[in-house]
Amino acid sequence: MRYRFWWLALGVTLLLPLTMRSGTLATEVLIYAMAAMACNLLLGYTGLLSFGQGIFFGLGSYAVGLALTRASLPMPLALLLAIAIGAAAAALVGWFAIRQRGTYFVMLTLAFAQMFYFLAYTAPGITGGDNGLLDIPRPPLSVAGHALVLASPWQFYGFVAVLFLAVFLAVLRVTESVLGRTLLAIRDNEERALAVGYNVKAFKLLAFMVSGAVTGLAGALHAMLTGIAPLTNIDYHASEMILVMTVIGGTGNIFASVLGAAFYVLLADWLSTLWPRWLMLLGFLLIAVSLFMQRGLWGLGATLWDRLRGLRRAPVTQEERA
Amino acid sequence: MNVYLLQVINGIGIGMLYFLLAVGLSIVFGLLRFVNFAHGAFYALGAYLCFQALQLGMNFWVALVFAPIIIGALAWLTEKVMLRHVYAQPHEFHILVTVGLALAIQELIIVGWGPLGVDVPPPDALQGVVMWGDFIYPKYRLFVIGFTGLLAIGLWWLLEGTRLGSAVRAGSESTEMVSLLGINVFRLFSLMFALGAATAAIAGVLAAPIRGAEPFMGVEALGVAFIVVVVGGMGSFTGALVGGLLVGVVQSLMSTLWPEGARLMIYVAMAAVLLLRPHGLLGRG
Amino acid sequence: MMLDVQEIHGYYGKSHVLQGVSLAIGEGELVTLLGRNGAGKSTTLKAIAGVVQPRGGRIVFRGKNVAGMAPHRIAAEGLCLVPEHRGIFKLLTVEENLKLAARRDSPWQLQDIYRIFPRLRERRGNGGAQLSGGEQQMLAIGRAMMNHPRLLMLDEPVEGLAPVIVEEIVAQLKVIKAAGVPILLVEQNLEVCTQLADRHVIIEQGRVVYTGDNDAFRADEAVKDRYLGVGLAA
Amino acid sequence: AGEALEFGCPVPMSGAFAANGKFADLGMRLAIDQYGQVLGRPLRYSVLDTEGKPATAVRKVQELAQQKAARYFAGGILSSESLAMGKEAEKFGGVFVTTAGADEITGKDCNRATFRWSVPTFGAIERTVRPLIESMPKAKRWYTITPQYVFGDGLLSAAKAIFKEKGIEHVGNSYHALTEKEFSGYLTNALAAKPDVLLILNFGSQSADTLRQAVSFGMKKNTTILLAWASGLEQFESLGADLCEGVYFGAQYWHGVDTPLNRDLVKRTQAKFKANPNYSLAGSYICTKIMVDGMIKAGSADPKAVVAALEGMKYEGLTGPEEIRAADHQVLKNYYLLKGKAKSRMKDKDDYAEIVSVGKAFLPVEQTQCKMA
Amino acid sequence: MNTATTPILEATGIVKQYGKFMALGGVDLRVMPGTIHSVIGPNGAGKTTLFHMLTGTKEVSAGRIVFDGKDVTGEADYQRVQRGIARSFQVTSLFPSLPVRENLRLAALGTSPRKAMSGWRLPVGELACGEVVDQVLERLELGRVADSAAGVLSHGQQRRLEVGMALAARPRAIFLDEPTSGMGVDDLGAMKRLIRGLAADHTVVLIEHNMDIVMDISDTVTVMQQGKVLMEGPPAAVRGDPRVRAAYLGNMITGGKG
Ligand SMILES: Nc1ncnc2c1ncn2[C@@H]1O[C@H](COP(=O)(O)OP(=O)(O)OP(=O)(O)O)[C@@H](O)[C@H]1O
Ligand SMILES: Nc1ncnc2c1ncn2[C@@H]1O[C@H](COP(=O)(O)OP(=O)(O)OP(=O)(O)O)[C@@H](O)[C@H]1O
Ligand SMILES: CC(C)C[C@H](N)C(=O)O
Ligand SMILES: [Mg+2]
Ligand SMILES: [Mg+2]
Repeated sequence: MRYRFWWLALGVTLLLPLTMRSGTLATEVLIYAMAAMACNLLLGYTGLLSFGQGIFFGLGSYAVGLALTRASLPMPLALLLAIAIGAAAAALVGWFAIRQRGTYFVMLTLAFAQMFYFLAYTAPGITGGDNGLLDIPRPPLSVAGHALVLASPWQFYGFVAVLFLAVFLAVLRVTESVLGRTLLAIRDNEERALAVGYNVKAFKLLAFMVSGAVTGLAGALHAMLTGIAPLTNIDYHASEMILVMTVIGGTGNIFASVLGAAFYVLLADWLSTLWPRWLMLLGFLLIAVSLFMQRGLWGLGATLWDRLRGLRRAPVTQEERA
Repeated sequence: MNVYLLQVINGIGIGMLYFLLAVGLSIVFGLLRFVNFAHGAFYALGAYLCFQALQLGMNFWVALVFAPIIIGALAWLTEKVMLRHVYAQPHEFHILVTVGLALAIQELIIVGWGPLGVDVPPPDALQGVVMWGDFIYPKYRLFVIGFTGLLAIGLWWLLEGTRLGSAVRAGSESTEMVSLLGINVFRLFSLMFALGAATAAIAGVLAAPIRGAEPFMGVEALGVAFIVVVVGGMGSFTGALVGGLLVGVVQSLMSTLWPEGARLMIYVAMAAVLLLRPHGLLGRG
Repeated sequence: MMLDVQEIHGYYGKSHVLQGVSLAIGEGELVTLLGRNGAGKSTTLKAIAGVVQPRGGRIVFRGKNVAGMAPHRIAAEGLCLVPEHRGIFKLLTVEENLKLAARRDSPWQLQDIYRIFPRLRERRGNGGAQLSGGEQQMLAIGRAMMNHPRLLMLDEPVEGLAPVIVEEIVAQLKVIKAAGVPILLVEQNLEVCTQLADRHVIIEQGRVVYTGDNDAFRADEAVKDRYLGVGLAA
Repeated sequence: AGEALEFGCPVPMSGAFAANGKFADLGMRLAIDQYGQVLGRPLRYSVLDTEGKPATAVRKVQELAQQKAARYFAGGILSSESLAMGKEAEKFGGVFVTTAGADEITGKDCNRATFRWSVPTFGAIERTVRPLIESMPKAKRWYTITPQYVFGDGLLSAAKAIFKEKGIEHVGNSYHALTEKEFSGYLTNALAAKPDVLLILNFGSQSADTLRQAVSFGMKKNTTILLAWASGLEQFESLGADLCEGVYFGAQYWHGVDTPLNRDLVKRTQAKFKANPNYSLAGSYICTKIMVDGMIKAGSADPKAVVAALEGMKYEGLTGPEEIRAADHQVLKNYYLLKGKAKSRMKDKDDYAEIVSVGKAFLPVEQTQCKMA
Repeated sequence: MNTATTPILEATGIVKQYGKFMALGGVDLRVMPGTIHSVIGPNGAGKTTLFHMLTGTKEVSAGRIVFDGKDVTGEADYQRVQRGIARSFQVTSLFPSLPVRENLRLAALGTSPRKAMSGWRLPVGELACGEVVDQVLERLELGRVADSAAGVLSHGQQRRLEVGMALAARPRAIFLDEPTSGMGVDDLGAMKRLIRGLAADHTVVLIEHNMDIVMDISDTVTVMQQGKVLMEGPPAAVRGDPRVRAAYLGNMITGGKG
């Protein structure tokens, strides 16, 4: 399997600290990279365009928040809980949404995103409503007796980086596995997949749950990063943002999503210092990407790389996808 | 008069507006199979054009006529220079490009008219309220119900009754085959996209005297439109109508029965519909 | 010459599928385009219809070079293609499918089509998705006829049709031909071809390797064996 | 002069509250320019676009604290942001002064680092509902429209208490979602209840929509309308004089207030921006000023010292004499009841309203649930 | 030819209603193991629909389907694959963006889909289904294009792969819906031999319009018309039957012979 992508990911985790002054920002890049990867698993490998990734992200945040504040579980358990919640929510949403395809599926996930946002908003007892959950701690991690302090931004970055690399490896493996290949087939032609014996719904649901789990973890880490689980982690814009990152990166392979997330987070952070109306620039950028960069950053990179090597390239092939 | 009856009538009023909001969206992605996230932005733009018209001393009716034309033309243009080039692409690019468009328009509105909302008074002829017994209802809202009703009839005929309608449906399946029949499919698409935007614009103009104009009204409107379309069934004209009225009436009734739950109820209704009829009440499979 | 195709090339991505195809069709002539699977028959038709952009060469139709024109403009010129996979609109009813192609000046109007294919009248209300393979084929041909073809290109029109229907269609093609509409026919079924055609063109690997009139072709077993491998057939 | 003293202005510059952010920026600039330097150190500030997202707000505050060693922050329009940033400020030992609305800020979520200038929900109701009741003893039937979240509930419960005490009949309440834009249903309900007074408890563009739609339902005729938590001048501008005429508004600040500091602020704002200060601008200005004055009083830029200095500080504020209550870091200041003027009676383009009543009202510390570490 | 007496597939009273239109009006079909059983009939007779019923692609409106002694009426298509039912489609249906080899691997592994649920195991070794895939590849002479995407093959090549997809499942009964449609005359012979060859280790149910093939290789021919079975019998009998001629065969101009 293509470990070279993993090396690239490792490269990123090492590059960020060297090039960036803010550990918080760097951490956010990795966190959204995970979310984007999960989104890509659906979009690029299963052909499911989910506009509901924010649901799992937000629930992950709430889950870890509650676990650490109310239940004060040990941190690893809290993260596991977030993962489980993410998967469970994905199973629920998926169970409804997967009956539909194409645009219908998009609309359904979108509708669910709004629904969950509203539920979170109307349950202040659990989610803190509009104020969100506050005072989410970042307890030290006890490994083999001695405690690993995660208080400072860069300490926490280290922790997230390790998780990120693990998740990356796992997702990469999934995409290479028989499961991943079968998902690709389903993406290509559902009727045929059914006719040769695959229970398409079950496979889609599985993919959805994996995606939900990873996104839940990302949400949880984000809550620990900022110390809060706000309503904005579960709203429509959260879903939109994750999807946009994924598409910008390109659906060819999962490393593309890392690029997409890094690009989006850093660009937004930079633009917002330039001009209060920076969202307009972002808007134009999105238009430009969809018009001129239809294979995303990864595709662009690949093309440039080949130009350098002086060979031209045919449309997406299997080779690049896996 | 019984308050529930009042709420039903009021619900119809809201519902017709929701219908108008949703129908354009439904046309655009039911027939062109194109998810237009900029729909809300056209709606907001409509409201602002209405405001602008009044600023320039024109009256509401002028706005009602010209806003849709101007925005339709604008949409026509965007379709030609942008959207056209992503039709062949998968859904995510439709979303990306229209989300980008929506953002750009929203911010342009802020640059043009400021981040604060603005007020738009209803036309003098429709100021004030009508009273039957203790049924009090703004004249303007009555007008909206009637006007939207007429509009609905016109649209229905255009989409289901004409060759244009079937041509567009065909185009949504295979542009290649349609052009093999000698029909310029891209013109059709521009036309339909412009039409969708125009309906949004009309909705915007009509909504302005009720809700004023405000840069972020588009996002909220889009949310409502999505629910309506999902409930009613995508690409189904009657679906948009039924969905709109349903959502409107439910919302209105709930604000008497159980205000806290008004919104929740809408989502519950949506979930129920999706459970029983996955393609929406009138969506075709 | 009604249609005069000169040295056109066609590509799918990098693969060079048409390598200089030339053929011509005269007034009221019926020419068949033969060749093995993958020879480039469909691609040739697609290139003429403008669905695949032809590179190099010229496509002169009724004195006008249509190479590089948009498909709908070419179709409007009266150059009608019925593609391999019929292209029936599933979201439209049978009748809507037909009406979509209707041209006032076409000699074939709705009722004519229903007369030719009574089954279509029975199914007029069915969605295109709800037709059997054969019914779809009939609809596709009927639709093309309503589109007022000045030259008709058919890609394997009787593929998957029951013999009786095939006979019907063959008969219809004769009628169309009799009406003076030239036809370019891609067909695997030699029986049908030899019944209808004035001339035959065989392509292989995207090149024209044989042209001959019907009688010559009938007689020439060698050619059939060599290019169409009929010898193999039991 | 020593190295510059960094201030942060974390406010939504983009997103639904962009308007507030824009003016908050101006407010801080005004204050910073006015002082120029303190304790021999030049003052600098950077605007941080929170996008109205608490998470983003926290992240950017954190970054500014790390990179420019900024310790002083004034901003936070939305309660959610402000609560989060207050907590963050406490973590790295900074100072955060805000104008946001939620009671928790100086209530159960209060902390050493956070100060709040704006009057909480209790005072906002006390200083609007009570005077109105007293001014119209015949108006016995009140109807309320309330956004369903902590902020709204705070206002509502305060109002109910007064109703009880004054023997007012609360003929109904409609809760609505924070995203609601369509209020006709609630208004139909209100109409059916035949209230004398309609009390609107939501804020921002929602209160604008509620008011606009209430007027379109002809409620101005035989109902008095009170909008308890108005955002001030910017709201009047977006509503226009005609809608506002005869309607009562509660406000944290009004540029017409006749106090030395406010006269000064109006002059400065006019000079610099050719406009009158609105709530966001004034709020941001005073929040910054408080911090600077705190440093001067403490004679040090060490946050701990400054916090100590601020606790209990009395000063001449925009609303007259103001005092920072040590126990919960709540500024004790006036709240205003305004009444919309007819266009004909407006002296200048911003003279939308007249001040009907002024006063302070705050919960005793024991009842704020604020326990400081 | 196999002389078992218990049918491997027995369908009784199959009815399929599309809205008010009845595509199948109570069809009975008994397929003997190891035979080639052809279903012919004019366009729209209901052949493909019958296939949809038998392979579970669509649900029956009424009737009962017993395969290999088990009632499979209620089972979905993907479940029936596990029982040894595989099909090809009249309208080519492949995984266009995947290589031919991968298409076949997926078809082969479809018989034990649980294995494909592993997000950890790679498609190598057992899961690559190497030998099956290679067999099919060379049986259909697709070895040359094994590594190009299915979508770029010519129509004829795709038709062959279509059959291959069914073969790769190593089914007990294989359902072919007009496997030769659109095939070049040169391929016809090959395909014919292929199908005949299948009978050795599969039961073949075949929809075909090419009489040359049908009459040559079928053990039994069922003639359908308007959703009903018109007659059934050995080729000779069918050829001879006047009703069939009238309804269907016509004067056999289209034998497909050169
Ligand atoms: N969409 C496509 N992309 C890439 N290559 C293609 C495409 N369609 C066809 N080809 C290739 O072009 C060549 C010619 O294909 P074409 O369909 O014209 O053959 P044909 O003569 O019509 O064959 P058949 O008789 O099977 O229809 C074949 O080798 C095929 O693999
Ligand atoms: N989804 C559907 N909805 C409604 N009617 C349908 C549907 N599918 C097929 N039919 C009708 O059922 C009848 C049988 O169709 P079927 O495809 O089984 O015919 P067939 O025997 O396979 O014909 P062909 O040989 O042309 O493929 C046809 O008249 C067709 O119109
Ligand atoms: C008017 C606003 C100050 C109210 C406060 N921002 C809130 O979000 O609750
Ligand atoms: Mg072909
Ligand atoms: Mg069939």
